[in-house]
Amino acid sequence: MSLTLWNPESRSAPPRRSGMDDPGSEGRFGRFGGRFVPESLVPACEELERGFREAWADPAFRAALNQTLALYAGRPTPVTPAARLSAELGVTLLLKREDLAHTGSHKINNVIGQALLARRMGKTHLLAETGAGQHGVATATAGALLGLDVTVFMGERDMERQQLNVFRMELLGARVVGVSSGSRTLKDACNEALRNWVGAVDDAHYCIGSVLGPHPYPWMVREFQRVIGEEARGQCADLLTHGVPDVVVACVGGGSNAAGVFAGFVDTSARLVGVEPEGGAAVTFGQPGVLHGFQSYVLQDESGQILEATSISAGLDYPGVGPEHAHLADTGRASYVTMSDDEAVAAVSRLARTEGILPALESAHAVAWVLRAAGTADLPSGSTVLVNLSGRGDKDADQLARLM
Amino acid sequence: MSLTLWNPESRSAPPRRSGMDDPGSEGRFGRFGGRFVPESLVPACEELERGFREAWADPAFRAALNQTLALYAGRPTPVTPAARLSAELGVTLLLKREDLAHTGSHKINNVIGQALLARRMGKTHLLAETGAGQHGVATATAGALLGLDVTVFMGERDMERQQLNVFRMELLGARVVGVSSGSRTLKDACNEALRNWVGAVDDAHYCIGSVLGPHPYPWMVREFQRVIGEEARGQCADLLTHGVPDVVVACVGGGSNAAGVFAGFVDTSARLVGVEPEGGAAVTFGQPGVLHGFQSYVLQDESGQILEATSISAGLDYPGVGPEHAHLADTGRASYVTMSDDEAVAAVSRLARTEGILPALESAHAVAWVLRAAGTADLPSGSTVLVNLSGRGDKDADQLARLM
Amino acid sequence: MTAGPLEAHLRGRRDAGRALLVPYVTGGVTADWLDYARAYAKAGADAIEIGLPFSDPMLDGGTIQEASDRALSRGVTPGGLLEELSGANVGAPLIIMTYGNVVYRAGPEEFCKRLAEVGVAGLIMPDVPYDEVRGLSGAALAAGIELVLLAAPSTTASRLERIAAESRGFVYGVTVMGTTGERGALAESAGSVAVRLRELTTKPVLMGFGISTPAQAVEAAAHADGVIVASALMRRVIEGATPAELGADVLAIRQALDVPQG
Amino acid sequence: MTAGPLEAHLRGRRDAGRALLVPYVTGGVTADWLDYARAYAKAGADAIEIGLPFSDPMLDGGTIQEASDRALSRGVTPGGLLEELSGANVGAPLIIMTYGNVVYRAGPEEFCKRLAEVGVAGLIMPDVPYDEVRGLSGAALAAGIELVLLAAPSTTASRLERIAAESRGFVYGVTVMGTTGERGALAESAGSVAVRLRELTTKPVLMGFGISTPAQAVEAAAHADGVIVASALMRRVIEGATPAELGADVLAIRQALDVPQG
Ligand SMILES: Cc1ncc(COP(=O)(O)O)c(C=O)c1O
Ligand SMILES: Cc1ncc(COP(=O)(O)O)c(C=O)c1O
Repeated sequence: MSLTLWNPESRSAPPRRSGMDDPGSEGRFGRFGGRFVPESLVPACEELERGFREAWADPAFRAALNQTLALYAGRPTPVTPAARLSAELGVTLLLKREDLAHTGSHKINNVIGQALLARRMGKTHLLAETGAGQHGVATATAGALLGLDVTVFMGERDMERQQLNVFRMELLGARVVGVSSGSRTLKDACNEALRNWVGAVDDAHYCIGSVLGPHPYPWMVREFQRVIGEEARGQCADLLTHGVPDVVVACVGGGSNAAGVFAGFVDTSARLVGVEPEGGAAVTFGQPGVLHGFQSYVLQDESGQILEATSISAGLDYPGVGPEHAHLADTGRASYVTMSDDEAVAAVSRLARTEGILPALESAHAVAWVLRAAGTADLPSGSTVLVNLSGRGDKDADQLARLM
Repeated sequence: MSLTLWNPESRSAPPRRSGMDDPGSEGRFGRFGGRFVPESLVPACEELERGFREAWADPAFRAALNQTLALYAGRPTPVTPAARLSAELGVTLLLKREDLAHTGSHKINNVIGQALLARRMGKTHLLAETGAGQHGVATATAGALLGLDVTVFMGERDMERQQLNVFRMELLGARVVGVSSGSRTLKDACNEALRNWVGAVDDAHYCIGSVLGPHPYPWMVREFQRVIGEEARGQCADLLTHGVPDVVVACVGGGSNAAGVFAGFVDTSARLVGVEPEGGAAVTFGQPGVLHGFQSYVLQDESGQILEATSISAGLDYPGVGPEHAHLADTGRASYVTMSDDEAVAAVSRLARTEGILPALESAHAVAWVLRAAGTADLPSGSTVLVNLSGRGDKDADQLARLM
Repeated sequence: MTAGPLEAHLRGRRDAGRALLVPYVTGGVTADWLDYARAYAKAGADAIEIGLPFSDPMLDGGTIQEASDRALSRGVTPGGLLEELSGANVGAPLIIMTYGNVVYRAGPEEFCKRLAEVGVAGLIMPDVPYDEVRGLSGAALAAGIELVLLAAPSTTASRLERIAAESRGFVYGVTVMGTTGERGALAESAGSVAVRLRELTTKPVLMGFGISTPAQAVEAAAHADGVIVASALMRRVIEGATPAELGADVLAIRQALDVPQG
Repeated sequence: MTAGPLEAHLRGRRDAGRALLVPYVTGGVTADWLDYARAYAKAGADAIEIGLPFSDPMLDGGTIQEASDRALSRGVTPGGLLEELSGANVGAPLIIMTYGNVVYRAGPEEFCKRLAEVGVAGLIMPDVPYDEVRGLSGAALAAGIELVLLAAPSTTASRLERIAAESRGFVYGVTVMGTTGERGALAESAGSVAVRLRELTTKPVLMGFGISTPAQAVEAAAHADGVIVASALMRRVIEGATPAELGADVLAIRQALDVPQG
């Protein structure tokens, strides 16, 4: 059966400059994206798109966002040359340090953007889904900062596994609602958040945690994460003789940290590599489909039932992938590879010992690719490679201690 | 019995400019400080003092340190205006965000300085004591970064209570040695580290975690932490109409974060307030004494046996205090107050809910003082106050969850 | 566009003064699920909505989620359920309700063709709104499947106009800003959605979501052409009620609707 | 400065050709701890070092740490132990070993006066090196207490000179870069510390740290005027050996030292 979900030629789309631009009013990235939500939510998505377009064009909003990122969230995060590991691998390895951002990962960039936007749009409440709890904690944080109520939906199985993050969200004043349907994990939390949003659109903004969901989310979240790539672009220019690294690599769960860093380099000669977890590799092993409001590659069975992702890293445990990544894979502008759980764990340990940096298990997938590729045709000796270190590993220490 | 341990008039000391300067070759802060170590260690302390004086005067060393702090540790850390809490309290509250520094607290500033110095002095090994594990993790981090072996001494009781930090240190490649003597906590770990240093001075640098220990440590560690105060001074100048806050407040365990931030404001009109934990308040409840190589206020019984400190926050659980703080208390340039465990816990929760920042329990003591003092004569409405938020509270979530 | 057979059938009955009743059953919820559909038909259903279960039913409340989970854990597949429909002779026009991914996975052309083969008349996809459905309408048209669109209380006037114009079979008016699921009282929004739609189209307008009792059905049908009843029935199925008992439930609603109103 | 009584006593014996032996006991380690001291004296100790236990004995290895912990958990205090010494008539000059804080807490003047009152001759503070001891020497001098300084293998020539000049009673040569505690073999550094000190002073030079066996005592005394033996004895005390047994241990060392050396 061949799929012809979308014919880009037949639609009016804004001109593309680089492949990571405005996806137009229909939120299309090639044959992916769109707005697959119940009719009840369409007006909310349209309102959000309008709100975002206005805010994004408003220097005052940009200034407030930039100021909050700088004074509150700790931006810019540095780019760290990984001297000892570089020497061991024979390549120049740079690390974009999102692990140093407030709450410990790049997630904060997005939630601050969305929370400021929600406030501007007169919303008083934030809804969010969370898997391991990272995005939930980030949303609870942004809610506390701006005085917005926060409700976080979390699968009951995840709540059991991540009790500490539940406590953390509650400490930040958020209400955590357990989701008992389906596999009782992240994808079910997304469903539940969407269901809840339907009944609360007037006051509530649904704060999605990655480049997922109906238009304008994949685009908006990428724009809020673009700061990673823009900072890194300038920092690489300072650090590297050639200004631009040969390769830019990032882990891909939903794909927001990868989208953010790729956006800074998509118009350069840098190769872009997205690293999926073997157990949740939607680009690599998925088929085109529709989930949570968008068309993209999705892990699913023969009859279209969504499969559970099973990665060691909770933050990559998602059966879909942001539609723009599906498109970047289609066009070949970015390539997507998979790493195993064992490779990720080994990468945590290697980076900890050589550089004193404990990466999140998610981010360790990107490091793992460098460890595997260095010295091969994929990353020849002498290459320069920028890894987006999306988060810190403190959250994973418990799990790693049980594993190692 | 009156104590006349020291008569400052009788000694040659360098001229004091501000009260936080070079303590001279004998390491004296008024009647406190000194170098109370076994004769075997005196040459090592002298070598270290020489090494530090040379390095500190060497622009190349300063440049390497500054570069590492910037590119690796995430400096400068921002000063965040705490808008919502300020409004609630009627004062202008600024937070110096050491919680955003690599490894989650100000401890990294000091260990990077000492590790660079140790390498410069030809040492191949770092020794460190740790209580809850924060300084141990920081030292393990700096060791991994620079390729130095690290041995961390940790009381066996603390190892049981902080298994995750033990794992973290080991992941970073450090050897953690359990200490079974005495109360099997931090002070015993210090003893053991000093004992071990005696046998390893040629190759090993003892990396002390606060403004404690024999000269030159209290001075050197303060200098490595001075960056906090210097950054904050400039940042306050940008943020505040009067340039300088009315009060600068920090928690005091050994006193390094407080010393670091005070150093930036000691020559200004700012009042300096150090906040001790009720159960470990050496300045407030201690008597002059000698512990771990220096003279200062120490919690002790009638016959000079050292008492165990018992604070809810492991990082403040130390029966002594840096000698310079004892001196600042003597001269009145800084004042020292105590906060209870309950006040600290309440402050964690208040800051989390109003600003989306989960402070370390240690740092929460400083926040707690602001909560108590705001609107009183200690901190009248309309005042500006800078809190040094020395670290993040993720490490405490487990403990808080059990308490709350 | 001329009316398809489903729309013609419903128009005919509506124009004859009958309040339309479309009860729902989740395909595969039990081994004898088709008997529920047959019982509905016997009790006077004007059409029957059959849900093809999807793992991630974004617009469904707890009852239909549970029914879907039961069906999926029985190992049913969309293909297998459609196979069961083939020649089942339920006794009323059938409308398939399923989420977009089930359709896309099979391929819209193939899926619609297969629906037609097994005798299905209409298709509802709750997560494929007006804007996105356009990519599918060609396939549905080619296969003779009437694609039913939903209109919600939040739908703007201009959208409502287009939805009313492009929906086929009937227009599905969502009573409430929320998911499927029983509610104590009919949402206030129900009436206005119906009224707004009726002003725009002569197509049958059926209201659904949260219609649980005969009284609520009557209330919802007041400004519309009929009702869709789902969760209230599926709760009974989950509780173990037999096809005969469900038939009685539907009959009760049928009879309430048939009482001449005011 | 003229020699004090302790120094004079030790000089006298040394000059008579005797290798000096100073055994150690932790005050209060057992209820009958003074009997160990008496047994030492009877076995031929030239002086006896008595440890006043401190909670944080930075320069002590495991054995003396444990002895201190035992004494402290028996509830002893420095004041109480000194009280016990008063009039105890041990039979040899007594030297108190304790950490700086015990002295500072009491006040150096008061502490030294009290030592003198209870018949103590000397004082050793392992964590108060030459540079810091100056603040205390006035108090000691005034009370007639001889303040013994330590010299380590790492001590530089110029410091060694000053230490040799200012130490009173004797000079305590530390054999090894390490803590107190038994060791399998005498450190190589032991000899050179002794030789360097002997070149600088005619004061008695006693070596201590890690001297565990009669043979090690003989070896250590070869270049010095005598030895201090501590951990090896305290291990026996902790194991439960009686004062008589400890007396025998000290006697064995005494006898080995008394054998005329090559
Ligand atoms: C540290 C970290 N990295 C990566 C991810 C994956 O998300 P994304 O692919 O959207 O960057 C997560 C999600 O929780 C995360 O916490
Ligand atoms: C976050 C934090 N703050 C404060 C302290 C106390 O140390 P100091 O008083 O030296 O700043 C610690 C010690 O571990 C700490 O981890």
